[in-house]
Amino acid sequence: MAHLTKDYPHMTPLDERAARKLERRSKIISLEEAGKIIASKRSLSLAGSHSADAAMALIRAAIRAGARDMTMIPPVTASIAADLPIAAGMLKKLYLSYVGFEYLGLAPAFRKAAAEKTLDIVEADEPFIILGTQAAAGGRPFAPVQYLYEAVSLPELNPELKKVVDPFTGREVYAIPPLPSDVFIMHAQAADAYGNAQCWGGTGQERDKAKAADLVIVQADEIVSDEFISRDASKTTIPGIWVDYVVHVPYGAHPTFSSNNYALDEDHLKLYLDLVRNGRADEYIQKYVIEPKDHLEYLDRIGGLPRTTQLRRMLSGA
Amino acid sequence: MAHLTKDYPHMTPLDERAARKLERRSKIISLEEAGKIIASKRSLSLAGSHSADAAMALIRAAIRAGARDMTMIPPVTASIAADLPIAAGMLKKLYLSYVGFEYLGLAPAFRKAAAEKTLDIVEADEPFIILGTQAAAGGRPFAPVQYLYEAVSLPELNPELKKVVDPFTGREVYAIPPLPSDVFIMHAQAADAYGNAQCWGGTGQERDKAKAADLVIVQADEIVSDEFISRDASKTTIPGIWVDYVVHVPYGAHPTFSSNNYALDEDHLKLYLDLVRNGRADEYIQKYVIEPKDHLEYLDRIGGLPRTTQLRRMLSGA
Amino acid sequence: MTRIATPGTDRYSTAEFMAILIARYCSGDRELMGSGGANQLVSLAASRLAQLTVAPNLWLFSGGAGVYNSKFDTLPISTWDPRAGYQAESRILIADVVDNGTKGRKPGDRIARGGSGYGGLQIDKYGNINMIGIGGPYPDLKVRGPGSVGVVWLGSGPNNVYLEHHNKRTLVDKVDYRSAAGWMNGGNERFETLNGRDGPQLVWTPICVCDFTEDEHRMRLVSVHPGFTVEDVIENTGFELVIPDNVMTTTPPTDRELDILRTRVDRDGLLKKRRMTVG
Amino acid sequence: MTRIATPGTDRYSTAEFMAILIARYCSGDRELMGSGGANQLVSLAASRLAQLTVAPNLWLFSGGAGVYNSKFDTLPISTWDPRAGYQAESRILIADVVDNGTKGRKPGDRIARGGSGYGGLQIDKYGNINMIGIGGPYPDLKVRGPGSVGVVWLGSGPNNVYLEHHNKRTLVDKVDYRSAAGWMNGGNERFETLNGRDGPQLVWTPICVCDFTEDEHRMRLVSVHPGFTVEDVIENTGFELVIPDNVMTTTPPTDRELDILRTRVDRDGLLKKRRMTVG
Repeated sequence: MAHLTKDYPHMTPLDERAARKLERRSKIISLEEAGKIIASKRSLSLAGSHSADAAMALIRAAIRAGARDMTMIPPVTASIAADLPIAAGMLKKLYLSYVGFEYLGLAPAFRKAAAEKTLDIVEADEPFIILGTQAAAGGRPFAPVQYLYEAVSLPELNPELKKVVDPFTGREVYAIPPLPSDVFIMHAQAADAYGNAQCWGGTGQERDKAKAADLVIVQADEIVSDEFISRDASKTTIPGIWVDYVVHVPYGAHPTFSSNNYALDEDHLKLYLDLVRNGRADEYIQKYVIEPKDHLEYLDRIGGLPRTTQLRRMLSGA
Repeated sequence: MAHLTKDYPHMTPLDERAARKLERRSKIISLEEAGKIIASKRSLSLAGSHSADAAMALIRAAIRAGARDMTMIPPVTASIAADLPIAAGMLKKLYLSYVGFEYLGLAPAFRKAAAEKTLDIVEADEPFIILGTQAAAGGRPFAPVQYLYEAVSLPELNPELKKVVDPFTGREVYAIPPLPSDVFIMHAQAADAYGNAQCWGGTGQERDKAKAADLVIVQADEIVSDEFISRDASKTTIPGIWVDYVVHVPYGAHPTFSSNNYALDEDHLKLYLDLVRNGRADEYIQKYVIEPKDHLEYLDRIGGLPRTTQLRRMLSGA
Repeated sequence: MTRIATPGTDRYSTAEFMAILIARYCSGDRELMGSGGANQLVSLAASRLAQLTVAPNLWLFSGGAGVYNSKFDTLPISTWDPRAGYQAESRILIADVVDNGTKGRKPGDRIARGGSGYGGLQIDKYGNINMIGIGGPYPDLKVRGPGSVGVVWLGSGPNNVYLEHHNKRTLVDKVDYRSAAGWMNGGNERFETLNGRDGPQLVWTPICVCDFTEDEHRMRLVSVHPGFTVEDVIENTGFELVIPDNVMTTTPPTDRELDILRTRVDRDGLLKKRRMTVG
Repeated sequence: MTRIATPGTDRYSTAEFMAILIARYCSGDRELMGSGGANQLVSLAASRLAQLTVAPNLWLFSGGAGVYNSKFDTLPISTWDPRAGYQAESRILIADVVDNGTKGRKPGDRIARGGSGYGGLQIDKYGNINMIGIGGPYPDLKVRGPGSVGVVWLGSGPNNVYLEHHNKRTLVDKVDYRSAAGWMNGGNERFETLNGRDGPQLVWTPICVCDFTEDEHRMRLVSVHPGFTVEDVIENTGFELVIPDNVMTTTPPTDRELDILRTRVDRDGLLKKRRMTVG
């Protein structure tokens, strides 16, 4: 205390350190590495909307890496991004808002898991997921809501929904718990090597989910330069500083839409549904998740360049 | 009940009504009308950041229209956008985060009002304003925070900050009250006649402030077509449906910056500060607020086209 | 027995008809929000049709994509289809949607009523909606529903309910679970519980249009679509509908309505192929 | 007596020197955030200088404009100057800033420490900051401060404090009000109150650099800038600074440091004109 013993970097001129190679560190890792990281965690959160912008390549990689017993905080609506992990036994617990395939019907693996009680379902909904995520994003203790759950069944069915007295009015209101996650995985249309990621569509839940997570992994259809990113800062959905790893997977959202990039592969979704509904989920998982040795082989199995080109055209209306 | 007596529009074909002129309603009103609307309200909120993007034309119009005894929810940092209304006796109560002129010194009207106790100052700060606005934006009862106000003086000084018990941990945390406003006024670089407004800079508090307000008035440097707006939906800061009125005032943020449009008029700010510091606030208000019969005359008094052109050039670096 | 709900003519499909009915409803000149939640293709088409014909000031919202006033002339497959954002005027965050939902709408609010369509596994005579499941006690469900998503927003203010299937399994006396509050148990319970917010106004189904009685807020038949009878409605409804003495026959689509719908809103004819059922 | 703090040479200004000192501090290879609150021109310049020389992975944040990694080569007048956003990589909402602030940073977090500069009307021997006012009892203030803005974020994790004026009115034994928590009343109080979050690390002033002792967390002199003496520091500090026996003379800027600062960060020479005082 009466004698300084620490290092004080302000005492050393920049010159003496500037000799080191001045290179910005890339955050790009392989899809398989990312899968292993996800599989090593206990909870994950997702963005996207229903059958659009799901981080499917990362989900498949996590299943391949043996992900088990995870808790999922899904987007407000999810189809295959929630159903496939359930089919593959990757999830132990799910915060439910909507899992289904809309006009293609209910979600088969989800329904089976619910019936067989192999999945712990927290009966939640849109405000629960979004406000719980927002609370976690800010490290805040809970998210109070009023004139909402008083009129519905959720409080009876969801033990994570509590009551709290509003100190300003003395009224009892409901409190949604914070929903942090170990890892948030996201699909972007473009990202640079430093994590700056552009979602060209999206629902705007990406930032809160990123802030609420300990680790963020972005999969991108395309890797762009930081000069490209700097052309319009307002197009960057997630600042690179919030991102830990970037994975390059063209058509990585397949079989879901990639906003303004390529269309949903409805035929593939139907194939998935048909197999899972007929008790052949393992067959699907073997062929499309386990066996492909890398993402390119996956793309090959779903129809290769002719199919991906077709999906791109479908969205552009050509 | 056993006899239908209401009108049921679904029974009348669209054809029979389509004869009416199919024209979208413009939300554009005059600056003076807007001033009267603001002056008829009790509370107003502002966006912008310090000396950038302040809705100065609307503030001057409100003062001209005799606005008195209002409560202001300011941006997190404000200079003349808070100090001028105080100088003009427009405010009764202010939620304080920061009112000052940074490198140009403290805010003279604010300091005088504080010393003379003519202003009710709620001792707040950045999280109080932003989270209180967020709570109001969602009609939520309060915003809980932890590990923040426990360590500072705000709880002793701000009676609007309360304690609440976190139902998940049993810990006492603080609760920020919702901060709704009667009217939110905002400066935009561009808006269409239907309220869709683009802020080319901004701090991102605009949407929450709009949602937290009963009425939203946008002043815009430029009125653009809805076709222009539709070119990139992600550039629209506030959707037109949230906006009640639009006012066209080129250089309406003067003497503050208008993001990516024109620079701060530092000479004018210094003139303001000099007059107010020397007890001549009324002189400033007469010359720049009360006397100009419209916005063009205001622009004339601050130096007309030569000055505005210069301010535009300063920002473009030319 | 479940069968495809056909309007008894090949001039138009039931989905086309419903889109036109909802568009007619949107004819007021107030600034209303025609919103579409997930997969609400019919109400999305209706909003666009109304905007193009009688309601230029209507704000069309595509919930899945989060955009206002997109200007498509062919329907996207759902509101989360990126194509639902075509030439939109603005894009908001899902947190904004949640804010608008939790804030709710009071009488006199700028945005007076939603034209949103809500559907569900079950709907009851007071307009409550269940997306959670059928059977119990929870969690031992006979049918596990997909989850409540954002149907809770039916509680945020006046809205409408739109059903693609009209049968006794869907229209039940009392929902097994309540994902969204309609008029709750009728009377004033909703006003008392939800800060005075107005409740559901109309229910559109493939065979009829209903509203709710003024005091008890029980579902009441208003008009029956051409091709169906009051008896068809009663027979396929799992609770006692209020039947007024002057039930109307729903005015069928005009040629002009169909023409605008097909040439300016649904050029690919998605609504022609849409499957709706009765029974 | 208040006088301009000059470094005793016309080779560089005090503000230039401070920017270089802070840049040297940012030399680690970890992913740190160099953030600038309102008007933190010196720390903004420092972040950019560090990025260009030794810390390519540093994320530079301009608080007022809400942008990361802008690539200016002339300084904006403040972080809220739209020019602070020049060729930035991303823009965030102020709600994001608040989220990051309320969430705080724990040891081991990705974003390990901020290089943010905080200043105030008063700062005390434990690094607490007052922006509220001087005098009392509240609200009878002798000097009404501008308000606490976001200085409360000093409580969110390890940070630094940067002062443009070094005198006994600013550096006081105990702040009249606490806008931001430094080490509170010393010892472990901060860790216990703020969930274990680390406290302020360094204090930069126009005449010296200080840190805090390991256990008691009292402000301690580390180095005195050329042109000033330990006595100058003691004389102009309103509390008893811990004075170690090996106080250093701050290493002055090198020609190369000044050259890069002037040609690639501050081409208009704003830091040359900046007024800093002592006494």
